[in-house]
Amino acid sequence: MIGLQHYLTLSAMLFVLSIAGIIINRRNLILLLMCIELMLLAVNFNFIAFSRYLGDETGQVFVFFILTVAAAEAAIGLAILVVLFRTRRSINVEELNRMKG
Amino acid sequence: MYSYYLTIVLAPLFAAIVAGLFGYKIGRKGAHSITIGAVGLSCVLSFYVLYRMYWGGAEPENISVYTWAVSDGLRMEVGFLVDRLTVLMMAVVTFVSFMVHIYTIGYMHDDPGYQRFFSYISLFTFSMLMLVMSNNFLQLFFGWEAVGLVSYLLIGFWFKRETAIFANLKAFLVNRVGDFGFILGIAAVVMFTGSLDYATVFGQAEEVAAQSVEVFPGSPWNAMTLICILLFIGAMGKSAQAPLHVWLPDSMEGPTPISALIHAATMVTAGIFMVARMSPLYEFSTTALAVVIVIGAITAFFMGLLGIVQNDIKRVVAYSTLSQLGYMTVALGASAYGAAIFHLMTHAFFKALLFLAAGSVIIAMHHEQDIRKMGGIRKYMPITYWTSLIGSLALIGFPGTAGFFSKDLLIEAVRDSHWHGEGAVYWIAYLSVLLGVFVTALYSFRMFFLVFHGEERMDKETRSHLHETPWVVTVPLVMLAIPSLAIGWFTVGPVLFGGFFGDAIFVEHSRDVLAHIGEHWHGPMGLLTHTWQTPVFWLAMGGLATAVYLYLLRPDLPAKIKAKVEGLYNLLDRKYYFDDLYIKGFAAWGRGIGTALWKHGDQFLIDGVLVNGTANSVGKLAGVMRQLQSGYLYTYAFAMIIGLTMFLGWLIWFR
Amino acid sequence: MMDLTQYIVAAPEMTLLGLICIVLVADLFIEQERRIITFWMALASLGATLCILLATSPDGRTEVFSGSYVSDGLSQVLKISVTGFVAVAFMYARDYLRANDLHKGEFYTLGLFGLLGMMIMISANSLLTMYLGLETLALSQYALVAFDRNNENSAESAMKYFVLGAIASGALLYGISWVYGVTGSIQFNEIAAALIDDPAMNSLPLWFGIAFIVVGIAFKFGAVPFHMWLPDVYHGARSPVTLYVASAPKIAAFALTIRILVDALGDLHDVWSGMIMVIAVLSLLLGNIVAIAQTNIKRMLAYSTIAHVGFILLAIYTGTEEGYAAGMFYTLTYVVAAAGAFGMVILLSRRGFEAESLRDFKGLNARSPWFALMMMFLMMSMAGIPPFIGFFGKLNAISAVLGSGYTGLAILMMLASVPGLYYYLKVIWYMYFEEPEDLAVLQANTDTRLVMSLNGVAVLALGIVPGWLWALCLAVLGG
Amino acid sequence: MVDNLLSVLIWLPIAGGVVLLAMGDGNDAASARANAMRWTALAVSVLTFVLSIGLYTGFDTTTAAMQFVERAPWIDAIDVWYYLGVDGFSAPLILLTTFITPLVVIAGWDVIKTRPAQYFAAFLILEGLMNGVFSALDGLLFYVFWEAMLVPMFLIIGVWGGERRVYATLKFFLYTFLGSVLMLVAFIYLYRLTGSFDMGRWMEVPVSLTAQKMIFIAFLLAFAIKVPMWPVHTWLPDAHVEAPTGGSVILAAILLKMGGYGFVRFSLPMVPDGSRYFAGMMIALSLIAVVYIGFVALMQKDMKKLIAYSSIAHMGFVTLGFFIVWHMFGESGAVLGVSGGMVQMVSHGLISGAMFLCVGVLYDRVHSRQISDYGGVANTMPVFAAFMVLFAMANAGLPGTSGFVGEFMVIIASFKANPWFAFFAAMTLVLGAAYTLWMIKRVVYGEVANDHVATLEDVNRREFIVLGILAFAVLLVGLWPAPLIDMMEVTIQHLVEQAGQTKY
Repeated sequence: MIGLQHYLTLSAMLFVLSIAGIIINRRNLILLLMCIELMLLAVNFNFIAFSRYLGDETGQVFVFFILTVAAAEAAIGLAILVVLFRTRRSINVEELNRMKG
Repeated sequence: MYSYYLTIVLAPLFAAIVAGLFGYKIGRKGAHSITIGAVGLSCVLSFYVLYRMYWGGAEPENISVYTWAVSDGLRMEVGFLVDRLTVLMMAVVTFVSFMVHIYTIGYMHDDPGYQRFFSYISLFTFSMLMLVMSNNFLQLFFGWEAVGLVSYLLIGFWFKRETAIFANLKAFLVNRVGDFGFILGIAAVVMFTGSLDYATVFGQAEEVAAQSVEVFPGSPWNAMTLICILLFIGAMGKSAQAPLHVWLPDSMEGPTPISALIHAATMVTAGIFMVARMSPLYEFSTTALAVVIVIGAITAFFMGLLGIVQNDIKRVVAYSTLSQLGYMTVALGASAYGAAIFHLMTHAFFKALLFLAAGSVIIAMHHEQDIRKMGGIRKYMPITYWTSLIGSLALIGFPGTAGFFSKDLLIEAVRDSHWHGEGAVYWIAYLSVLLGVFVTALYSFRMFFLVFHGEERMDKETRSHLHETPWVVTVPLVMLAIPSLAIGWFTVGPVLFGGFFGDAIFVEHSRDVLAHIGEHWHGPMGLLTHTWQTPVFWLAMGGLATAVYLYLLRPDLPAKIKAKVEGLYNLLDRKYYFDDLYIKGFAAWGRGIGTALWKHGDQFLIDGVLVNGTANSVGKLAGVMRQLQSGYLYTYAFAMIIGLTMFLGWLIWFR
Repeated sequence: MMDLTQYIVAAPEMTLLGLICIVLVADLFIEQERRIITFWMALASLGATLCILLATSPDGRTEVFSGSYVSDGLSQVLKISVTGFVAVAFMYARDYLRANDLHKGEFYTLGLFGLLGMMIMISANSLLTMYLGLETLALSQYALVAFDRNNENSAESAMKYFVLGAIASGALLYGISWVYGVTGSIQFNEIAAALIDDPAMNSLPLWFGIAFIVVGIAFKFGAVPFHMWLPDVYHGARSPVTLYVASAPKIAAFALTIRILVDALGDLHDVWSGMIMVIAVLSLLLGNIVAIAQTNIKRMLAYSTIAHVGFILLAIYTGTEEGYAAGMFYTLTYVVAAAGAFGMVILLSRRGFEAESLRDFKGLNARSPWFALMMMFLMMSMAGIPPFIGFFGKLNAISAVLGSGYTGLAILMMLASVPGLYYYLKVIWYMYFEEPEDLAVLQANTDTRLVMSLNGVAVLALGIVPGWLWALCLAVLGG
Repeated sequence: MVDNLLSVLIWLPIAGGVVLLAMGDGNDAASARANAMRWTALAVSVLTFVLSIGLYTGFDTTTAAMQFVERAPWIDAIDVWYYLGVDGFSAPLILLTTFITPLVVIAGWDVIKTRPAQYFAAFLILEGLMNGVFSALDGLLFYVFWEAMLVPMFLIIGVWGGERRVYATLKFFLYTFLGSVLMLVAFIYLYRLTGSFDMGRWMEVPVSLTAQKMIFIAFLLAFAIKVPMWPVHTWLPDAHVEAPTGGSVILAAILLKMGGYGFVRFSLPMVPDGSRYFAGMMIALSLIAVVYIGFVALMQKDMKKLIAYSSIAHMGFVTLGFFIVWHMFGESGAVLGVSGGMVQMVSHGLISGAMFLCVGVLYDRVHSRQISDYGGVANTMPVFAAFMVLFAMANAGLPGTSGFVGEFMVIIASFKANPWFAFFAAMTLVLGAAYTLWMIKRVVYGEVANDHVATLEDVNRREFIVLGILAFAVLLVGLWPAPLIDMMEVTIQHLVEQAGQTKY
């Protein structure tokens, strides 16, 4: 029987995975954006699991909002990526250190 | 009488201010007129007060002028105590000062700082009068330091001379060492009596003497001993007692009138005066008196020895002054305060005379002071010669002169001061003053003969200009020669044995040596006729004879003796190495400590390591910590995750 | 049940939204050389919002939209402040943008959208509303930071901001999901009530969620170690954007903290306070120390912001009403000074020249004594020297901390402000003690100068009469 | 009589300063506009002084209660009042402030070439703030003035100072700020305890011994740095050396006094038990200041540094006088010590101010503060030399000058406390004379040392007036300190009672 804790564990793994992706990935910015999406999905997973568990639909409503916001976020992220590429001719994470200290 | 006292004190001050601030407006004549007028006025009034007090039978007066401050129940006042001790000092101070003022017209004739000089010496007169007329410790200290200030200014009067400004700094600092003790003594007085007023303090002397204080843990000191010794340290500074004597010979860098007035007749005797004034305290501490007498004895003898090897005419007189001050101090220690003050008075006259005579010679010699370059001046300067002779005879205590009476009786008092026991203290004191008589005669006449007799060793140029000095110089000489010669005759009886001082000086009955001597007193003539029986006379004559032999009959001998006892000579020539100890020792150590504390303590440790060190390490830390901000996204994200992990860890383990 | 009166409570936000749309559309039809009209329209929108805000002043607390939205004294005061600060930011920005060929309508519309997000955050009474407000603000800010499309630094900092912001909001959401899962509610007062009803909920899963939420809050404030974005964003963004980012959103972050940590999780003070304390102390130390090493004034001010956040968080850490009030007071007064300081950076810049190095302040006193004086006021206020307002912020914060018995923290707060003082003094040093390197005349217009002057004088004037503001903060947080 | 006299004394100069700033900066020191500013500054400062005389004439010396009290609510929410008043401690210091400021204005008359308006404005504002420090009776108000005062001083040193001015002024500001931050914590602690910033309440409220110790340490840091006491004194020589003459004068004459004032206004009455606990340490530090600093001063090559170090040594007497109270509690002597400390503060204000002005006179001519660059100044500047010797003597504590009064009283009182205290304290007689007069020897006396000295001109009328007024004041206080001491006596008795009580 698959219970709440399995969902939560899966979502936690997804979450950790996404974070690991952000930290470990040193090449492509696009990957970062994907990791962020993954993180939000982990959250959604959690919400739905809890919603189902609590028998309360608020969580699912929340998920809809998150999805919407995630879309907007992705749009902005990509837009920034484009701007970055326009000025830098690169979307390499390792080259993104003009400002430091 | 109040207005008289005020006038006596304030007239010189007023003159000093006028001459000092408006010297250029009133000119030389104006400056000397006003100061001489003021000091003359003081002098006349002082003698009037003396007359009233002594012949008129006026009672001592204790007057408060104004309240300086009151705090914590401690009244700090400015006021006058005019009793028989005071009036004597006032008369001596104003008289000598008056003479010196007149003399200065001649001595400083060509000096550009003429007005300044008059201002200073008038200021000095004011300060000295404040000192002697004070009725409390505060004002005493004021006068004490004020005379020190004027002395400082006057020693450095020719401030372009490196030696002069060295000497005045030295004089001030050495005096300050004395004052260090003095102010602690005053503090001790206040601690035990709660008052600064003489009358109140003296009134409680007995109770204070019964108390003790633990200066070092476990060793209680008698309170009175502590007070007296501390106060005496002040006197040692001001009256140039060994080992604080080093400033006085150097102070001869000042103009000669100053040497006469300040460094012979008046200021240096302040210590003597002070101890006499504090006799109601000293009488309660035999320990302190023992200290006084030993210090005095050492000074009297050993400083006299130094006079023998000096070649600077003024320095010889200066060492003689040191020695004579030692005599006075010994008298104080023997509880013969009257004898000390009496010697102070006669010494003031003849020592001022000797200095002024020396100054007269110096003027004539165009400011040459080395006695090896003089000789045979007698025929050029008869008045100076004769007055010098009188002064020298008085100094060695030649029978009949003022010095004879004072010194002879002083030594007699020491001899009789058996209460010090027959131990070391007594013999040190007695032998020192006895042998000192020989030494005094020797150095006095060594100088006298080298200057006035023998071959003329000066260069031609100087010789051609040698002549007697003008009347402004010679008149004071004569005026001072008269008391030097004669004052002993008619004052010795009343002052020493006639109860002259009344209540001003207190001597515990069993120690009252003067009273003891007074029982056999048959007038000055009696003393004179018995003088052949005393060792003092023969020692003085011996000294005189030695001087005659060495410097008149066999002038080649001194150099040979010198060669024989070179070690001793060097010891004397280097003044027992006191200057080396102070200058290369204490002063250099002081500077070394200062440098060390400054460079290592302040600059390196406090400022370098602690203050700037902290600041710099914060700066360095900032430089290191900013490296955390690497600029890489993954570092940033990683930091966030570390933070998150930290939270979670905290929750799991610490909640 | 459909009560129309509840819309009145949200009237300012709705008005603002409507006006934004109008500005957005109108801007399309305005030619570039008359872009100033957009500015005035944006300002007018702010004015209108402010009027409605004032007109709908609430008496006490009103919850609407099924309890998702709240209006109370706190929201009223904070909304007025954020509106005001956005207006100030616009006024400072205008001339700069025109001079640098950046004068586009988007700046204002994005700014207004950000304001809308902030207002929603301030009035949020549920985690969902809060999240939406937060994202509205965050997305606007990402775009604003990347606003100068030709600037490498802007793009880079926007990217950093975006990625880190997304992680933070992901963490926040994750935390929210846990809180929701444990308490079964996303409304603040319901969460609080649920926690009281069932103390068993107060357990590790909930704490787990709270930890993630605190990450989100800390990020918004820029507290160590969630501060990394802050120096780079302040540095990389164009100065008006920095000004915008540095001012009003701090107030929104404060609202976020109060709403979630106090309104919802107030009873769990001993759970979250430890975390807040740690990040606050770290912020205090790191901010003050690293700022010393900065040569770029925007970066320096960024680190100084981090240090100030430490103060705000420590005030909140106390968990007392006085502490919250002190935090609010501190936030508001700090934002005044920060706005002024960045305003000064803008004022000194001109076409093709960004006055962002500390060196550019050299000899300002010789160039313009008045503005040097104003800048000195601002710096002194930030350093917490009386009688400037920043001092009273510090005073109240320390007083609150001490009042809760944390003497050691109070001492630490004060000691940390000593190195802090150094870099503020460095600005004054450059302005007053050095000769100018750049002799160009200041180009700002009269009204910008006026705003600057008002801003500078305000930190002094507020410092002379700080009582009313403090009373206000106490009143709105006193419940 | 002016109503609200204290407020006027605070705000009149500040208003004057603001007016000067508003008049703008001609930047040309020779212009008529700059001249108008100078006269304005002088007029304001002199007017302030004239008004402050009312503080003396209207002062009731028979009560320890606060006088000229003004009280108005300021920040209701935290019970902060605009609460002013003076007693025997503050009134003399306010008078000192108002007395020194016009002199500083005159001293900077045509010496300051850059931005004269800002210079004079800074001094006027500083004056107002300093008066505020001395008259504030509300803890927070006090703190506001105390800190605000740093800003103009920071600028004075930084803008018009010497070569290493930035280092010096930053050190000054950071150091003093470091000191006062903990004081603020202590203030707030007391506020939390009493619910009020009223200093009177703070003096009455019982505080536990541990808290008293902590508060004392906090106060100590603030006041010791300000005084400054060894070993937190190193900012002072730097600040003095780099400050312009006027800045040095104000710094030495008044700013340092705030530390001493803080001890008698805060430490002793508010935390008597804490103060008593640390009294031994304080006495030790004071004596170290006298002896250690005396030696350090001896070796200084820079005149201003020398005087700065001598200031530290002299301020050692102040703290010594304050902290021997408990050795004599219940007997006479305690009041004498505190009284001596207070007199020493006023006197040091006059003397060190005068000494710095003297150095300033030389510096304006030769542009060097090194002792070795001088020698034989008396030859070319006789009048100046007379002044300098007078002030040097006062610095060395010669009786008849103000420098003696406080030292004398403190030595006498400390002897009663413990003869060894007096022993070390009295070493200043030797050391003080040594470093001061050695400097005089090298600077004033001797042959003309070089061409600079040979071409020196004697003091002009402006300098003569300033030095003359100070000389008069130094002698007046030295010859008749009774009015000054009477002003403080009752207040000090009250303080000694307060310091002797146990309040935990």
